[in-house]
Amino acid sequence: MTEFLDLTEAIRTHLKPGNVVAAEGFTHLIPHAAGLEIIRQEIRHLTLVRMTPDIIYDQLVGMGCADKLVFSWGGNPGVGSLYRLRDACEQGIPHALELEEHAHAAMANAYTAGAAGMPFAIFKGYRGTSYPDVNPHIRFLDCPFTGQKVTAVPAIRPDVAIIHAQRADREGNVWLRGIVGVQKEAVLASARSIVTVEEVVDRVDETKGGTVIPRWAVSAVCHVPLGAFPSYAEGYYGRSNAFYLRWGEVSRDYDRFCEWMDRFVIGTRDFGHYLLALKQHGYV
Amino acid sequence: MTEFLDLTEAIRTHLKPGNVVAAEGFTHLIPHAAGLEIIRQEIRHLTLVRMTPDIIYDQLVGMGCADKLVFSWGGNPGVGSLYRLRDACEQGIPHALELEEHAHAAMANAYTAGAAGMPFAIFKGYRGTSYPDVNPHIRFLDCPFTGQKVTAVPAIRPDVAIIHAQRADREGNVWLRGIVGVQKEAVLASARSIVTVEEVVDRVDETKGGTVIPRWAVSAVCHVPLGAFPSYAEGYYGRSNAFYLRWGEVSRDYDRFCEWMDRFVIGTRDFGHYLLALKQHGYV
Amino acid sequence: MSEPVYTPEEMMVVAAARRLDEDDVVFIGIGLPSKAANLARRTHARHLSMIYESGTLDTAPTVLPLSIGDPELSRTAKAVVSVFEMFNCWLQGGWIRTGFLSAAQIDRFGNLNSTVIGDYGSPRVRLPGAGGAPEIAAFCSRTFILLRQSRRSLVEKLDFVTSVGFLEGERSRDGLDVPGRGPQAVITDLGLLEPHPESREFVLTAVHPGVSVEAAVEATGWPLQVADSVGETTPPTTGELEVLRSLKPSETSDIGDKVSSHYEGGSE
Amino acid sequence: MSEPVYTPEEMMVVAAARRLDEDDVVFIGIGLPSKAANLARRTHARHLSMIYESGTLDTAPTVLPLSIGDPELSRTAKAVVSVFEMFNCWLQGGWIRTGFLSAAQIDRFGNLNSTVIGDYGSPRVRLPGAGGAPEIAAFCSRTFILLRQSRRSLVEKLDFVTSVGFLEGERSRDGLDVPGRGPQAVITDLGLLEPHPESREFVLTAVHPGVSVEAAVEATGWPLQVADSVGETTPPTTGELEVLRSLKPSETSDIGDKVSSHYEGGSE
Repeated sequence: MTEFLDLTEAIRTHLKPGNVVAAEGFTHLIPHAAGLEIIRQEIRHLTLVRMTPDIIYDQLVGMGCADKLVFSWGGNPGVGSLYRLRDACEQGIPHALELEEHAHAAMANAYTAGAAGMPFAIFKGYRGTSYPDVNPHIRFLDCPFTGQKVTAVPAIRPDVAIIHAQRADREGNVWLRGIVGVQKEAVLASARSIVTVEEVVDRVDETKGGTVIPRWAVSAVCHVPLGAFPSYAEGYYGRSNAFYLRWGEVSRDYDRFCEWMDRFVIGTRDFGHYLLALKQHGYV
Repeated sequence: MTEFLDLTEAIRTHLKPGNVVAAEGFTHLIPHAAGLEIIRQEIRHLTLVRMTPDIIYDQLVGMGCADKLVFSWGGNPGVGSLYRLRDACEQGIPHALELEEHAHAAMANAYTAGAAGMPFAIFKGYRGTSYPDVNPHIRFLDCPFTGQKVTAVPAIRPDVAIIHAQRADREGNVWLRGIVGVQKEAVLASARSIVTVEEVVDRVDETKGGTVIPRWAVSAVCHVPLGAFPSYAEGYYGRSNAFYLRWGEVSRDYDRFCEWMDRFVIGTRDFGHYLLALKQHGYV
Repeated sequence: MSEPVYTPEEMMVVAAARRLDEDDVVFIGIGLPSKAANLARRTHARHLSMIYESGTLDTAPTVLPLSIGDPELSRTAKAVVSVFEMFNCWLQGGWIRTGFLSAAQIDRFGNLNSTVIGDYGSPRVRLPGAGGAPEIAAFCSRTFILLRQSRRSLVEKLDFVTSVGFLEGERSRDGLDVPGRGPQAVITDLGLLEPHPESREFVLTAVHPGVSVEAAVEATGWPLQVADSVGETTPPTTGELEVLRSLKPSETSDIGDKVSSHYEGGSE
Repeated sequence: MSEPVYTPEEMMVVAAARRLDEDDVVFIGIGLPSKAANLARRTHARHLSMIYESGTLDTAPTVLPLSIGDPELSRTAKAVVSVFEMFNCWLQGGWIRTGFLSAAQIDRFGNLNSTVIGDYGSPRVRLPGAGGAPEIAAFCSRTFILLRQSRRSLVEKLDFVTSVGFLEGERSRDGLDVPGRGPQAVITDLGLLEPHPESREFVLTAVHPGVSVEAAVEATGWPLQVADSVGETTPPTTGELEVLRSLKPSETSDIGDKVSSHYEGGSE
């Protein structure tokens, strides 16, 4: 059942060096606050899993928290490159990063297989592409009824899932609405889960829309308003497109990146102080 | 794209003798009106697919429309037996009925595989049971990564899906809310689909909840108020538990069943006249 | 204090309800299991999460549903999911702690038949079939079985295995690679059967008040083993009976007026 | 009548928009495809259904999204589905008619690379990777490819095949058992390439106004075949340009005030 913890405590309790971590969010509801807390606590040797690693994964990679990245699209959406990810791949900065690379369809299926307790998923992807040549986790098998070839990938079963949602009730039932990506599957596929929320309310349900993840699938809920910034939380605040654009400048050079992270992340006590510092310096 | 048709025309256009038909509904939103129209048009040699065949499938079987039934639970929910189904199985009345029998998990997976264009589905069911002994469509295969054994069933790909929903907009986008069962998967798995609705409105969307099935996945929409009776349509009318209980009496004896069907179904022009006749005789 | 009067069915339901923990997560079908869970949620298990296979997660019906997809269940649920998600993620994924099962036949290892009586190809009685039972039996962490005890229901050999219990006993279930630990008790109208820790054969461990061990053995189609010390079930309390009897079935809906307004005066 | 002035990029977008039918169902990414679809929906394709891979079905943004998961997309969508459903049921299930693709590299058979430049293990340039492109390429009934023409982008041999076009040409794609018919056109800033009906090699079939055939051949990294009769694209109309230029990007959100109200005066 769910514990209500502050974010520092939740990360300290549930995230260990070497863990497989899926901090998911498909453009919407990306758990930035939780990601920054991992950096503050200097938790290392992580295998980071995410379909669309963006700024927060760029930061984790740049700060050396990740040994491996499992992903299907690594860019700054609508902007361009993730420079910390590129430097890790192209030049091993700050250290080499192992990649397990997929397409979206493969990862969505692999999460669902993980949530369903299956060892693998089947779909029809990757035909005619180079991916099976570079990823040994892509295999093929024959339909036992028709003989047709299908594609198989292993299930994703993280140690910890981290997501951000709009609301939780006081028992720890979580409610999210809008673009839901693979968040529910990631939570159900993981041994433990941390959910940061905008608001804690008396009751959540689906009668006016949205999706509820029941409390017994959630390990910890943390009340972190604005916790998805610079991503957005539908009904609470919009996406800071300006920050995504500025990240391109901040992150392009490794030294400038380190300086920025030192000042705003390592140098601040928690997410609230980080946001206040960003505000003071005109980032929000 | 969607055509708006009256129900008689929709069944005549889309349903042919020998078709594989999935008229789905999991207690809620069962397409009774459409099923009765199949009986009126005396369309035969159908393979009927449904997880939970209840009264309307009992009627189709009793009237000799079905050569085969693919199912996972065949009873009158909360009441007891489906006597027409039992007589077909136990005594070949009105003629022999081929059964392909599954568990719910298998059928839910098989529909989803059909919707996804896969030839088969994998899951972990049937272990230790007698089903693989009597159903050759249950096979086992090994995970290509771990060697673990998983269960396989063929995808369900009906010729026609029939469902009932609360609303459609004037372009044919369909909206349903409440218990959704496998209806969306059944529509997406089928070559053609007929949707009966309570109401036609200007716009449907999910902003206040519910699920939209977009128009390009729907072949025909028919405006049939109360079309799920004796099942229910959340937000429109409740379930006629009384009719489910009375069906036990009406259907127990084959001759009484035939007489009832003659009077109320064959003897009425359409679903509206059927309901009026039921009302006249105190069934509603 | 006068002893409350109750039926054998009420005893079964109360005994089943008591098995649920304060914050249990329970997968239930219609009938006695539904009564038991609703009783428990109104007595000792206030934080019980009830799940019906129609897709309703954490539902709180104010009346007893007639079907697993009763409107009352979706109206009061925290979440309603597709049947695909229910079976794949919640059940098979291992997120449900407790399941209730029933059947037409049970054998000494807790395997169940709800498919056919007689030969599968030409059955004497065609039963409704599997539904969600095989997955409840395989994937809930633990299950409880509720059924009325007789030589017709507790049989030497099943006509068909719909849902697996301890398979052939001892550690044979472990070979199936399913996460659930299997049936923890069979609760009947006569008493309680629990699996022997080694053989996994169900053994009579308690009888309900007024029932003799001999009557329970007599109503069993296999040579029922009896525990060294057979307990007696605590009878239903007045409080339990009051709550149980206050559970009303969901009402039928009358669409007569709607038929008139939609279709009288000439449907086309 | 004076000729409107326009950029090569505007010509590309207009040419792409014209390819969409009145009631098309189109899967789009950010950038030029998004502009093309939004232009089409505001001109000749009023019943166009736009789908972005974040799960928004039949969306009607009033502004151009910066990302595929822009709030504007979910706010105006008829339905929002999970990424699992989007890829499995809608794309792989064959329910999307038209897809737009782009890439860093294309070869003569319309195969695309958006993964790496150089060796996969030690890339010269690490690109974002596959995303939904392989499935769009395989499962949409037809695709159109938009990219700027140069010897760096239209290459003799891809460094990596991210998304399949006509594989090795002729009927080789048929052997993949994927439902989509493959890329129907490559629309560049110089002109139009279409597959030869037999060889499936992309051939120059039209140039944009003011572009010579030689310039298009020169900007291609393989010996570009030229159709017997090369057409000239109809330039953008004043109406098309007006609509296109009226499309505004989605605005950034400012959370400054919210930061103050939540966190000023001491977060714990």
